[in-house]
Amino acid sequence: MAAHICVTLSGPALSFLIYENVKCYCDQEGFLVGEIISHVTDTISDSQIRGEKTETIISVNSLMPIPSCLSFYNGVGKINEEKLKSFLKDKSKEVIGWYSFRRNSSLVPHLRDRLLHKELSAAVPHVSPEHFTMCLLNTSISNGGSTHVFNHKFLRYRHSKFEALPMQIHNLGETQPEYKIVPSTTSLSESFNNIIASLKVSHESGSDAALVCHIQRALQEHLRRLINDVAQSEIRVAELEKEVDMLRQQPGPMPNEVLLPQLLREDLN
Amino acid sequence: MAAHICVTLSGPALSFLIYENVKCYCDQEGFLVGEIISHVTDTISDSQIRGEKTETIISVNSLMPIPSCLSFYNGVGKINEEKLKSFLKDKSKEVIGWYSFRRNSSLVPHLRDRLLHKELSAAVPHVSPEHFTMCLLNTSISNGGSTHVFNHKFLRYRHSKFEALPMQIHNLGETQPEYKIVPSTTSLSESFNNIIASLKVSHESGSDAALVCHIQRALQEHLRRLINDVAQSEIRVAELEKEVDMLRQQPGPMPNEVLLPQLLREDLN
Amino acid sequence: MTVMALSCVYMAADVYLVCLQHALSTEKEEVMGLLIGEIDSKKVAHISAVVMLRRSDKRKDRVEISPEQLTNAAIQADKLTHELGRTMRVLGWYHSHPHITVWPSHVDVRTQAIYQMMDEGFVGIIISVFSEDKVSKEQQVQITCFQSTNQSPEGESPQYIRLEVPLHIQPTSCLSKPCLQSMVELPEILFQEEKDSYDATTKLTFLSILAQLNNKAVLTQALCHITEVVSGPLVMALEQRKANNQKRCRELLQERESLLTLKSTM
Amino acid sequence: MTVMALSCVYMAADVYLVCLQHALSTEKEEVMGLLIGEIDSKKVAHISAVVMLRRSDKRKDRVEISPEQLTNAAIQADKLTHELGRTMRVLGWYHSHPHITVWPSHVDVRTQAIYQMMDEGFVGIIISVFSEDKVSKEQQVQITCFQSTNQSPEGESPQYIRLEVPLHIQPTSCLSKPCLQSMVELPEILFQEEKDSYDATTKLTFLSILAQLNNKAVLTQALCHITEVVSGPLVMALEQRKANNQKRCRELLQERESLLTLKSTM
Ligand SMILES: [Zn+2]
Repeated sequence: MAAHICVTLSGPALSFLIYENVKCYCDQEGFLVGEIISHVTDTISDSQIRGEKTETIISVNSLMPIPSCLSFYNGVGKINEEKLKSFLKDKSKEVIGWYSFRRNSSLVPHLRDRLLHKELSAAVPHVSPEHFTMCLLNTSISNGGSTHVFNHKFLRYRHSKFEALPMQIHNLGETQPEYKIVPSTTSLSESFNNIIASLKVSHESGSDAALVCHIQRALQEHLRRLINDVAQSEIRVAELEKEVDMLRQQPGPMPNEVLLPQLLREDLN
Repeated sequence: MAAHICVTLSGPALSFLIYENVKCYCDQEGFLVGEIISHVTDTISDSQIRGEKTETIISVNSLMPIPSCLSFYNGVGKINEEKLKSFLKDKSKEVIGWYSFRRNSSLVPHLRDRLLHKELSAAVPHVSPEHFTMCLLNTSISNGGSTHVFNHKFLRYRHSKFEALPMQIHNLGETQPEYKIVPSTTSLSESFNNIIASLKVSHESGSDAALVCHIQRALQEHLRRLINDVAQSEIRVAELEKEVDMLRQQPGPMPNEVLLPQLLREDLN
Repeated sequence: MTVMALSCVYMAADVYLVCLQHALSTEKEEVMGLLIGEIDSKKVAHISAVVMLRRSDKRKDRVEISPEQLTNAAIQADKLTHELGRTMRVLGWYHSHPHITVWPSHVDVRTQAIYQMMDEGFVGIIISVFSEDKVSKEQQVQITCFQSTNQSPEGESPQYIRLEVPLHIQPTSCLSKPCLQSMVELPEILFQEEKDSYDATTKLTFLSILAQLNNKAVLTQALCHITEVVSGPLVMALEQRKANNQKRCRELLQERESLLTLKSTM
Repeated sequence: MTVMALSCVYMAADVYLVCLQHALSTEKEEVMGLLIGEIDSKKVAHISAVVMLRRSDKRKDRVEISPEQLTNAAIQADKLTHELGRTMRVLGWYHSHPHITVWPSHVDVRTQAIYQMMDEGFVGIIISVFSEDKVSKEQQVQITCFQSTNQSPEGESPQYIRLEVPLHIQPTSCLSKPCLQSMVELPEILFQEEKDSYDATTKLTFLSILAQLNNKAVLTQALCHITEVVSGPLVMALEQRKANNQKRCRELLQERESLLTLKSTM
């Protein structure tokens, strides 16, 4: 039974992931949000044998960066279960992997990455261990600083070794199969689906083309409202980060709880 | 002003043309029925120069075979204008070329073909001389009679020499431009267009897909009736051909009018 | 040399017309169908009708006839037996080679060998279409007739090679009704194939509304394409043929009249 | 060496996000857009906003900015000048290189040279996307910054070559509103492009009903595709970002509270 596995990523997901890494000069870690889609298709090989091929698609559609000041694993990669739970809260169901960005480093998993991967995989039981994905990213500058290079790779742990996974970025230029017969791997948010469903119901007469235009207009309005909320929340977070940062730096006794992560995070590499 | 010319042919047109040639063992001639479509598209070359490209398409959609016993040109290729007119009758407006089929001969125009081409072109004024087309066909047998080969080529007369024209057979496998933006070269019969137009008018609600299915069903009915008429006319013609043939062979004085073509048709090659 | 199960094949000209028309319908896929007729006492096959087959498997190189297709063709052969008053049966198959040589591939030769096990007289026909010489602008159609024969000695694993079978394209006085009916089957088959592909998608519960809209648009586009590229030209060609025939009848009636009056005055 | 019109370029991280997102939207075409910002006294360019451009000419290798697009971008720059209180103007352009190297082609270098004639500080940015190493499965994105310089001596016909300009991707504390607005422009632009292509066909009087049905089906399919591949993922990514931010705010507020109560008890 041939099995085929591939990571798919939307353009926005990848660009936001890389944005997190250029947004500040420090190394960066976080969780990959999305879903695992398994689809069985029959195959008829040349020698007439009917077989089945399971196609597993690890669809990454967004991310949850871990703020640099907050950490839930120690230097060796051992995680603190409660801290992780409290960080993920209700989102843990949608976590399908994690990422680690380090400037000027190769995309080979460090010892700590290997341990952390297994620990995190165990902490996210709804994803089978061989589907839990690690994304390594790096960046470097060349040609007199005129050119920035960003490399990234997806790996998984199987048969006690890490193997690289093929990756496909969904885009308008992909060769389109005529009929869509597999579950869409560009998973769409609930609000997106609700908008479409409601419009479809209220749309009896008129052509399909008109329906799609309605859907598009409704989505643009939704996006307009959304970016206002995002813009405000961006400013709010930036202000609070600065404020809390100052509070942390102010002289005076520091509670253990806040200090601990810093101490334990001495880098192994 | 770059000009591009090409002959397009539907599958049925070509198959009926080759059928005429295998239908009996004699050489075969006839007229090509269709239309000439000229379409101007702007071009922007790499060097930014805006230009115009005229695309001339010689669309062959059916044929008018000349019964072997009837002829309207003499041995040298000189045509008898009235006879041609009386043969073509109202169809002359749709004639865009002619064809000549000879077994086991090369596709190089004989002297008589060259003369006949110019004469016929002059007799069909609605087609400009450089668009009037000649189609040469041949067939040969090889590999111990197991394999039949059919060759065909389209030519036109321009700048006082015959040049071969590129040819495109319309079929389902052609790479489709997304939007159709040029006049369809698969010209459709009036009845075909009337069926579609009437269905479109009566079809307000319901999807485009349903409309196309309606159109298809109506066309199939039209085709069913059509093949009954064709089948009957085929039998009728075969009977009359046999009957008249016998009358012609019967001893007794023959009117000059019937004899003449035979005499003049002694082959030059 | 084993005794030839088939000495030669006579294919009616109108059968060749239908097969060729089917082959010319697409340059992207190998179309195929079954040949109907009879084999006389001198082991000569006479092909007088055609059954076009649906491409059960759209993958390009898979030319394989399903049991259902064989039975359906046998039924059509029986119908013809009554209509024509001659015993008709399925006696061969044809398929197209768009853009490639007319010679059978090793898969073709093996497939043919399998059919010959069921019926030693079974004949294979291949039509190569859409081959052109870019320079001379000459285009070519080829049709070849073959069987398979096992060239490896007894007991060893079979090595099938092509066996040339002489083919005569037999002139016919007129285009037969069965052939006309097969011709008109093509758009019907293509429509059904497309609708079945679409219907299969409507059963997929996991498809989003957008995917469903997409699929309906794909269906519409495909049906328009078939109507414009297959149905349209077929209507045009048949209407022109009917007009030619009617015109020819009028001319022949006039000639008959003039000949008869001439004879009567002698 | 002529005096450098531009010493180096600072591109805000959120500007890079928008350009990258635009580049990742299609691997079949080179997308392009204009860069908005200001050049300071020390000839350092600061890019803080983006204007995505429609592909006026769908042919792959034609990257060319029309006068209308330049004026429209200038208008947007003015709007930003008021919003941000800093003089904003169009100071460069970017385009994508899907599947090919990041280095500018000779056409790119020549186009850049022409823009520099109008504004010597005009900067060119290229982003190469969709390049992957099939064996290691590593994928790569590259961004380069360049100007053109004429290497042939005075009086001879110009020979333009690439001039490397140092590029800094400047961390930003937050994702700015103008950048968010540009991001949301993309589906709008793509939709408009598709609808305009369709509308153009509706003006062609010679089109048959079948061709019209076909074109409407093509439009529907294209719009579904844009909605599913561009709008959908953008909504998902932005909704997730909003959720992350709100969660982060709650955590920070808690931490601030615990720090303040701790301080007050000292
Ligand atoms: Zn084959």
